[in-house]
Amino acid sequence: MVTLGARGLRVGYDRGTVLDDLTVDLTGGTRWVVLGANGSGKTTLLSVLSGALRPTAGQVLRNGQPLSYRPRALAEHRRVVQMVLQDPDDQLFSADVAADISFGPLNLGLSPDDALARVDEACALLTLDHLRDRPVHQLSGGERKRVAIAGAVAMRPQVLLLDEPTAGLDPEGIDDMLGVLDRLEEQGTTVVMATHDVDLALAWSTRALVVGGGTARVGDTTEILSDTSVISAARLRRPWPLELTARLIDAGLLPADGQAPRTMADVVALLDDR
Amino acid sequence: MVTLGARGLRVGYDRGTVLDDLTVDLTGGTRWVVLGANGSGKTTLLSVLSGALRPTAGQVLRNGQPLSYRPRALAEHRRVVQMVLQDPDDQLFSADVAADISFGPLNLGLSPDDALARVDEACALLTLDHLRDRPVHQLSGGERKRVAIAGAVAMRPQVLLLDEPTAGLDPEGIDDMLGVLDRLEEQGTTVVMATHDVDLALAWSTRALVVGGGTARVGDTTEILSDTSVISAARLRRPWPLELTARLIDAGLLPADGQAPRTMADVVALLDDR
Amino acid sequence: MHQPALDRAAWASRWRTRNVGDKALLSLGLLIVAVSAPVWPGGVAAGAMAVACALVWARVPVGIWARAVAAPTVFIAVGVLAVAISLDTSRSVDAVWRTGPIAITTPGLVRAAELVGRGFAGMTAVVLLAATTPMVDLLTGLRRLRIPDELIEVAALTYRMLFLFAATAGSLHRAQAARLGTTTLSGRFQTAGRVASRVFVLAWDRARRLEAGLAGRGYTGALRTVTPPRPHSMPFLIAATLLVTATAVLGWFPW
Amino acid sequence: MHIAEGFLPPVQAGLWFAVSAPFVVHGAREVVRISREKPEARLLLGAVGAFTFVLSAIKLPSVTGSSSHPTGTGAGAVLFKPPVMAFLGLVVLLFQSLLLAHGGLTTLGANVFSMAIVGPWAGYAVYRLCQSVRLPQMVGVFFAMAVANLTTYVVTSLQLAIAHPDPVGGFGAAAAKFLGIFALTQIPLALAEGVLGVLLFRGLVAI
Repeated sequence: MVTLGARGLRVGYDRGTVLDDLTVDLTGGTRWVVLGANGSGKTTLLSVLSGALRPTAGQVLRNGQPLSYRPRALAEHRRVVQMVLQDPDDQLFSADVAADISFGPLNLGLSPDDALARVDEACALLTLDHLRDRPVHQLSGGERKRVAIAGAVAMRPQVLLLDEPTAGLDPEGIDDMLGVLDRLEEQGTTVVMATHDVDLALAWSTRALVVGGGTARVGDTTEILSDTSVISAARLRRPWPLELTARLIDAGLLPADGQAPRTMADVVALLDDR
Repeated sequence: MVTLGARGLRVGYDRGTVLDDLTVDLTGGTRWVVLGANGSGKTTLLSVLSGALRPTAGQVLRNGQPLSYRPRALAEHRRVVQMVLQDPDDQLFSADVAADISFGPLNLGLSPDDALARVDEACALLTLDHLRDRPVHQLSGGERKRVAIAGAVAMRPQVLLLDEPTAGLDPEGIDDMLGVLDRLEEQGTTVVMATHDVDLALAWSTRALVVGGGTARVGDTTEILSDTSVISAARLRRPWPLELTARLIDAGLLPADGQAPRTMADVVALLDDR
Repeated sequence: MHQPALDRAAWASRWRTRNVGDKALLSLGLLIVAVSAPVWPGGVAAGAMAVACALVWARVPVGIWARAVAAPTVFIAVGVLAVAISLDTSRSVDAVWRTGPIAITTPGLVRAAELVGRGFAGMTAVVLLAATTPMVDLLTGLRRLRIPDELIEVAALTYRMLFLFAATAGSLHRAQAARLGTTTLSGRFQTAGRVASRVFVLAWDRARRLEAGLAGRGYTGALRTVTPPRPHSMPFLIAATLLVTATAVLGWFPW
Repeated sequence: MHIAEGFLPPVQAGLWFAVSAPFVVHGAREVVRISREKPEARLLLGAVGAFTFVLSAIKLPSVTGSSSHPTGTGAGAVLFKPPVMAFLGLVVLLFQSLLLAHGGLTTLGANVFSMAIVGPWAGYAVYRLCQSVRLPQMVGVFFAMAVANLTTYVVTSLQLAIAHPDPVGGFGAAAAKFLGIFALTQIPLALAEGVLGVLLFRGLVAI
């Protein structure tokens, strides 16, 4: 398994510093969220981890080794780590779906047949089969997001960095997206998702990285999101299951030593147990 | 007060009909949400109501009168009804914040001095004063959204149609946006917000219009969002306070005849009362 | 694209509220001295004055100023190199240094040195204006010169949209690089070409959507806006005139 | 590469303004005419101007690894005709000099002449020539882009040679020198821009 990390990372100069002396280690889980307010540097961090953006200072670590920016080392990194941008229009540039997805596999040096097999595989995983011959500009926003992810998945990365994959999706679209991420995880891919949906983060991820004010905190998602000092420093809010139980504990309606709930079912169970 | 409505509205693009024989009446409140899944026609409906998009069939009604598409009638309509698009870059044409906001007031025929007064007023309302000397390309997405809304607010519309004003905003940004909407409402503006955030819709609005499958349902927000048949037909989900209380009632933990909660405080109060 | 250093400096400038004409008088006055007076002492004086005005008077942050002049300085150096060398196949002149037909002569070096001074002075004079005046203000200023509104509007829209398209082009390029689209020469060509065509299509689309967005705001054909008045400052005008005149006198005076 | 600020004697700088003026005025009139006929054309022209600026900022792939940029005016000339490009080229050059300090204000006339007038016209002429002898469209696009690029640099070299005649060999030697330095290294880049143009237009046809 591949682990990513960063040591003394700094991006930007003078008044425009986004990340400042950031040291993190993404170990201990395969469902990661990167949380933070707008402008906290979530996207920047993912770009740096993916190798797309070179930090002003500091290093990206892969399996503990600093990433080199020589073309060959970078290409090697990109075989392992893929990033999907928030806006698929920043990423898709071919006329039709299948052509776009095949771009990466062909660049890996695969034969056209093998590349097509990768396209089939990615389309199946992302449930895009019915869309593969459609021009990209005819697709809806959610469909384009899936195509952009398919283009990254077709490279069979071990780590997939997703920037706000659920932004702009409706409830059904979010469920579909989480289903896709479940399937990816079953295949052994580590998924790192930047988001500011704290409810989703609590329900989906096991590990969280919170960025804000130039620094970062890493830990178990439930623990991190229960910590009001982290939450308020990062200008986030507590997910509703945690906020609700905290308020119920304050009101004496729940004992203070219960298990922190992650989903609605957990909340119902907590109240039922009482 | 101005009321908007539609009679037998039908909008078709080449790829299919988005709205089909839609008849609605936006009466009975000043905090409206338009809810629906992606592709259900929320944006199309707002565009039609704003006069920007001419329906294939049917009529837009303002105070019960059908809207005419003659230039003068349309200009009159736009003095009263303004729409803010989801992507602010579709609406901002000047890199200078104040200059861009002054565009609408000048088109109303105001003198430069009066237009500048409107710019000041809109900047104060949207808390944009500190951004006036920054170029639009230096602003964040949330800040651009506020500038786009200021451009509409400077025309002093009686109805403001907002397409996904909270999309892409972090929790603090959403709170700021809701604060802006509160101030607008205090000034007597009817705010209509398209969203697919059902939790937000429940907490903020009093009236809801749900579109999906070509038709629409209008009513009190809590009632509409409690109705599982409407919710599932529109491919939405129930807001968590309603879902949670429903599950607690099923589990026998709450009586079935309680008041439907809209916010977290309501939920805590319900559980406390029991 | 990163916001260019000059654009960043201009919007944050202490001189932002100054009248564009006032600032243009100072910068363009120094520019004229820089390119037309004898390079010593005129050009050097104009350059020194432009640097001092930018850093001391307008207080452009030194770091941003240095970033802004770094790239053009390289261009000046390359251009000067070309002037410094002479082609001399007949080997007839006294050369300081030669290899094959390429020779470096004393007159050539003198001209090159002159050009360094003139080029740097002229560039810093332009930078003085560019680092204190955002493009939108300059374009608004051009309206005064009776340039048709249509032309100003097209230029202003170009300015607004180039940042959008540059950001998209940068993202597209990085995304393709991430999918190993730039590891070979042919890959780099394919990627550059497709990024260009994609940006073109998105540009077209953006123009269409902006048209729809503006229609709702009452657009009927003119992109009229108002900007706060920026009155002339008599003290500034006097100081600028004195500085430019002093530089010119210094520059042309037969020392 | 544009002629930097201060690289032209004042008289020559003024003369290049005079030479460029009629073309730019003609193009500007055309832009005003189009804008008055169709108000929405302003938005489109602004988008095209921004696209041209961005295109000129894209790095041309090169074998040596040195970084160079396309002029981008050949594509514009084929799509929008040279007069419009004369005006949009002026806007792009003005922005380059004031946003990037690339080029200059007193040298604007000379740079407009090479990049916004001669380049687009030469590219457009070659494109029409290819059309008239019924060569495939992409062949025409290739030559239009390559010729627009190359002529721009040839003119720039000649302008510099006039301004800085060689102390030994005069104008002729200076022209040979500047052409040698710029135009010869520019030939591979002109070919590269031609290829880029073909890929650009192929992408447009596909989409």
